[in-house]
Amino acid sequence: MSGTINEIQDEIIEEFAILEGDAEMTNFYIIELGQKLPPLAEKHKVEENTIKGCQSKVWLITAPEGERMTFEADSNSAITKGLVSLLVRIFDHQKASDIVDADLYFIDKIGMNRFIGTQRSNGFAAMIKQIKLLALVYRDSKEIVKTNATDK
Amino acid sequence: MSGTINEIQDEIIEEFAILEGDAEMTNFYIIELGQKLPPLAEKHKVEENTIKGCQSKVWLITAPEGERMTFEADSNSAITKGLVSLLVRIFDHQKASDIVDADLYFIDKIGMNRFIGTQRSNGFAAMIKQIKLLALVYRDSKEIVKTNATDK
Amino acid sequence: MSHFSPHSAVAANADFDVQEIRKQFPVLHQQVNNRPLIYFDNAATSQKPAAVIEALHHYYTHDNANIHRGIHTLAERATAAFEATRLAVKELINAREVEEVIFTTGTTDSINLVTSSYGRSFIQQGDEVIISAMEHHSNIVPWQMLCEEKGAILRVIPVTEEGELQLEEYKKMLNERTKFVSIVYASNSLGTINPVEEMIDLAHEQGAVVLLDGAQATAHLDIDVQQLNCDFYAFSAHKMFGPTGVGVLYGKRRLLEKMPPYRGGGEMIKNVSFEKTTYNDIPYKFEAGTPNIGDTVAFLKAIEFIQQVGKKNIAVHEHQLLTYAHEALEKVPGLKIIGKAKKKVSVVSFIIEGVFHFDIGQMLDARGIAIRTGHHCTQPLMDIYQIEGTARASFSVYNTTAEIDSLVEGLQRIVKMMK
Amino acid sequence: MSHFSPHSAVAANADFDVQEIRKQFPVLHQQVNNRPLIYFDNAATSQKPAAVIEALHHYYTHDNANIHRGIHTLAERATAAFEATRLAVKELINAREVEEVIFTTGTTDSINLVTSSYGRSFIQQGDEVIISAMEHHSNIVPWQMLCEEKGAILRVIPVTEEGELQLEEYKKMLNERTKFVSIVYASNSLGTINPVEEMIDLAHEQGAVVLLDGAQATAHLDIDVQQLNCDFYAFSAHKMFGPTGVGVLYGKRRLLEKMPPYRGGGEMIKNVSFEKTTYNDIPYKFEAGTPNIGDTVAFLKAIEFIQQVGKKNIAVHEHQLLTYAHEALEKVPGLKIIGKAKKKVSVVSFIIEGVFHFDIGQMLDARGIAIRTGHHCTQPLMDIYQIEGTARASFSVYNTTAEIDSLVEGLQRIVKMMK
Ligand SMILES: Cc1ncc(COP(=O)(O)O)c(C=O)c1O
Ligand SMILES: Cc1ncc(COP(=O)(O)O)c(C=O)c1O
Repeated sequence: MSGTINEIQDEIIEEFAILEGDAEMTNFYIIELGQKLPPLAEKHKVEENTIKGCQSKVWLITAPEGERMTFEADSNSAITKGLVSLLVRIFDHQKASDIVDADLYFIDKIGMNRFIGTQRSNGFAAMIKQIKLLALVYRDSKEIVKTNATDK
Repeated sequence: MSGTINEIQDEIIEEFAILEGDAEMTNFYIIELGQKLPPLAEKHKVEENTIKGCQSKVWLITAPEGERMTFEADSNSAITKGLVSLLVRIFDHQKASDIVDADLYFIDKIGMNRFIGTQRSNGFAAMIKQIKLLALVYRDSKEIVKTNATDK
Repeated sequence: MSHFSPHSAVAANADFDVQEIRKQFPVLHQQVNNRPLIYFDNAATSQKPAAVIEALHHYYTHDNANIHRGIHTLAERATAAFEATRLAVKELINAREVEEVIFTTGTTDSINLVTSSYGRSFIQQGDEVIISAMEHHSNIVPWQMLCEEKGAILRVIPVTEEGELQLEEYKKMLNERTKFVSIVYASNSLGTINPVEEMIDLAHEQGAVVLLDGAQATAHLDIDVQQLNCDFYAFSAHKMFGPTGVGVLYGKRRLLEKMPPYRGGGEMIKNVSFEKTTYNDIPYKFEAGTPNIGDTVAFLKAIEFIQQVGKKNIAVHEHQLLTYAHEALEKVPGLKIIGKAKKKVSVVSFIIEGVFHFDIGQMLDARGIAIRTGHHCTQPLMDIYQIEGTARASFSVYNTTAEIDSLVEGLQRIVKMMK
Repeated sequence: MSHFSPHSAVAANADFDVQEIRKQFPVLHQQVNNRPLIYFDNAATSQKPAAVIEALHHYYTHDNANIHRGIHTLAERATAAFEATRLAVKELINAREVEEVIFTTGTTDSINLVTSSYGRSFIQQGDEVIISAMEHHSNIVPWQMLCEEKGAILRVIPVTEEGELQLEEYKKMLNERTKFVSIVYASNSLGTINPVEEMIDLAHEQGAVVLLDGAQATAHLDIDVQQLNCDFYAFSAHKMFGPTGVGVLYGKRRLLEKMPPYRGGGEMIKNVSFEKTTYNDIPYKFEAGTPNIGDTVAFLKAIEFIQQVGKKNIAVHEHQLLTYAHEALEKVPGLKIIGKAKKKVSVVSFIIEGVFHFDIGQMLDARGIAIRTGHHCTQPLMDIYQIEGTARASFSVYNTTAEIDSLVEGLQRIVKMMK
């Protein structure tokens, strides 16, 4: 883990700024990011780990880590893999409650929609929604545990 | 009867030339011509005397006159009546065979279609077709009579 | 309320300048038969502001591409522009959700969508459908075709001599077999604005579904489909300053979702296989094939034009024209106005004793004045009045009282000529 | 014959100057992502020559009016212009009579007209309909809907690995229960030009009626519906340099006359009364409501454009592009062309090993190159090849071999990047 959600977002914004809005370089950079993401084991590439609403196939798995959560992901599209890698980078090892509350301003800042188009943007939004949903469920389950603990 | 079909056509062309292509004056002139046409007796205004394909109602009746034919007509539209009056003027008391062969060049010469529009032009064409059809039937029946006469 | 009192009229009209509006309509600035064109055929189709024409031009010179499935820049732009119009329509008619706005090719197509999809699925033998005697053929024939296919019964609300619906008869017609009521909001022949809110409530009490034919209403009245509470609302872009070839069907999500598709093809599917085809979500389920992208994109500018001028200004100006025309026309000897409902959009139908309607149209055209003559696709209504047709002048926001004076002058000449 | 030998190719090409053609297409002269736009998405929709765009502009600034029933000058002009396009279409496809040309909103609408009107009236339970495995969804789903409603059986001609129809299988399928054969003339995914003349004759021997989906054929091949002897022929203006929102259904008079109407409404009736409505003659019987007047008028200029350039010149130029592209693309490592029929229109579908098709599209767009990726509305075909989709470059008369070089260069970068 290399910082808070916003620290990582700021890092990403800086990195993308170097690309100076060049569409091709940005695409290639996103692909490179994806190539660095460790591939998911084949057994995880199943229907239940799929994120609905994407053009390509995206698989996402999560695991608990105390209050925090870990994420792994993969895709059959190099660009989508790069996109989901950004989310893994931001959310991996973060607190569930922080994930729920996160404001992902980096998307607008780097002008993501311009590079990836509406269909992919919708897919990207679906990924974020899925991660936040997982975090919400996890946070609430934790809170129930906490509440129960106090009760005793 | 005041001349051959073509003589009358030429007269009409001259008359319309005076109107100098003014749409309103031309319409009014056509209406005036119609007003001069004697109205048809009510008993003739029946389905079987109707010309199909006109916006308004047009009734046309014909009677034999030796080799020649007479025509009377009326309409519930003042303009249509004016139009059909032109045809009556041209064809009344003409020989059936001349009617069949007539080339109505006056229509293009006076630019009729421009004044009366496509729908009325189609109606006007329907009137001409009807008159020619009547003349054809009459001519052929005459010819049959003639042929029969020769036969005897 | 769609009706404006004279008082609010004056107030709203202060910032309205018809000459400024006219400048936006290039077509108006031409001579027809050596006189300035006077266009009074707005109920047939309205003219288009320069912004709409320019939008078409811009679309085809910059953004043209097929939409929705494209990844490239032009496809992105075209898709965004197309969907922006959907959003604008949603706002114009105050639909609850953008998915409730379906693009069709016109009012006729919208109504046929409903009779084909909703009608063929949910209307059975012995069911009753109510329309009125003042409907446009587009809101008669599809129902006749449906009722004939299904063995359902078509009932027709009669009209009064003034051209209003006989509401008492409507109430008597409604019963538990009434499955559908399809009514024109504003009549294209008479101008009558029908009391649709009340009629919708009455229909809903019987569990019937209601469609409003908004072809003549949408450019002139404030439309709020949620307040009206109609189940379907149909209209055409070309009658409200937009291009030909685009229409809208608004429908409540609940109904649209349970309806089968209309046409089959691209766009309207989720998955196609020879074993099993699944259909897309609304609105796409009803939008098979490449839509009319260019015109839909340009339609946005028509909606913006209406919003810029302001629905209220439009209504006030048109109401003034209507009142002025009614008074002026009645002075023409032998002229009789057909349709004198208390609430009207700016449409005046009339006949002149002894003058065939078509002749009126042709002689006015000779003076550069464009009106429409005939049955206006409402033959059954003409039958009721026992006439073959009328001459109809219909006014839009760019018309003036001076133009109405010219109309009256033209008519007076005709009457004089005909004597 | 629609196929050109290399010899005639050279001869016909002498007076053809692609740069002159390009000047007529304003949309091409723009930068996308800082590079000159290369538009290779012509099978989705073609770009429009300036003459078409100007015709739209002229129509809305001079002639706009509703057609057919109008008496005034604008209505006259609009009607004449609209009907002039019908005549031009008749000549383009060599229909016997102008009344056999019906305006629709596109190929999808044309096919739905046939399934709804002809299909629902003349296809019964147990009857068989033959389509092929390379059909566009627009020529699959309407037939699925019809067959489901009627209890008819849909049979599918399989394709070979090269992307050709298995004619032997087709022959085996044909029998006395075959009532309809509906086949794509040129495939939008594979480019394959099917041997439709032979197929039509075979179908007719069994008394079956044949529709050709000409969406991809009409801009590229010489079309003679009398020689083809097809019973119906469907196509879209927007794929042949015309505006969106206009399509054509050609049908033989004998069939059109016995078919019931499609949609109900204005224009398609002769007489409406609540007792008895009678329908208009063809083609109007099938053209309910205000048509897409503006775009239909402008479509004439698209047909004139094709005639001016010459069908032969178009075919030769596109064939050169196709041959060039096939050779050049095969040099890209890992690239596999899907669809290698002997006769093709200028469409090249391909996949690259290990690269998701959508990524190819997006990365080419970053270089200003517009291609389409996905299933191209032919999912069943993709299933056969066991792929999710392809990248597709489709060429038009204004494309150049230099543009194909740029495509290949872009693909080579992608492949390198992906390793
Ligand atoms: C072969 C084929 N058929 C039908 C269609 C549908 O045409 P439209 O979307 O214009 O209705 C297309 C368009 O993609 C096509 O390529
Ligand atoms: C009241 C009414 N309904 C329906 C229609 C049909 O509209 P469209 O021809 O645009 O489909 C019209 C147009 O004349 C109309 O005035």
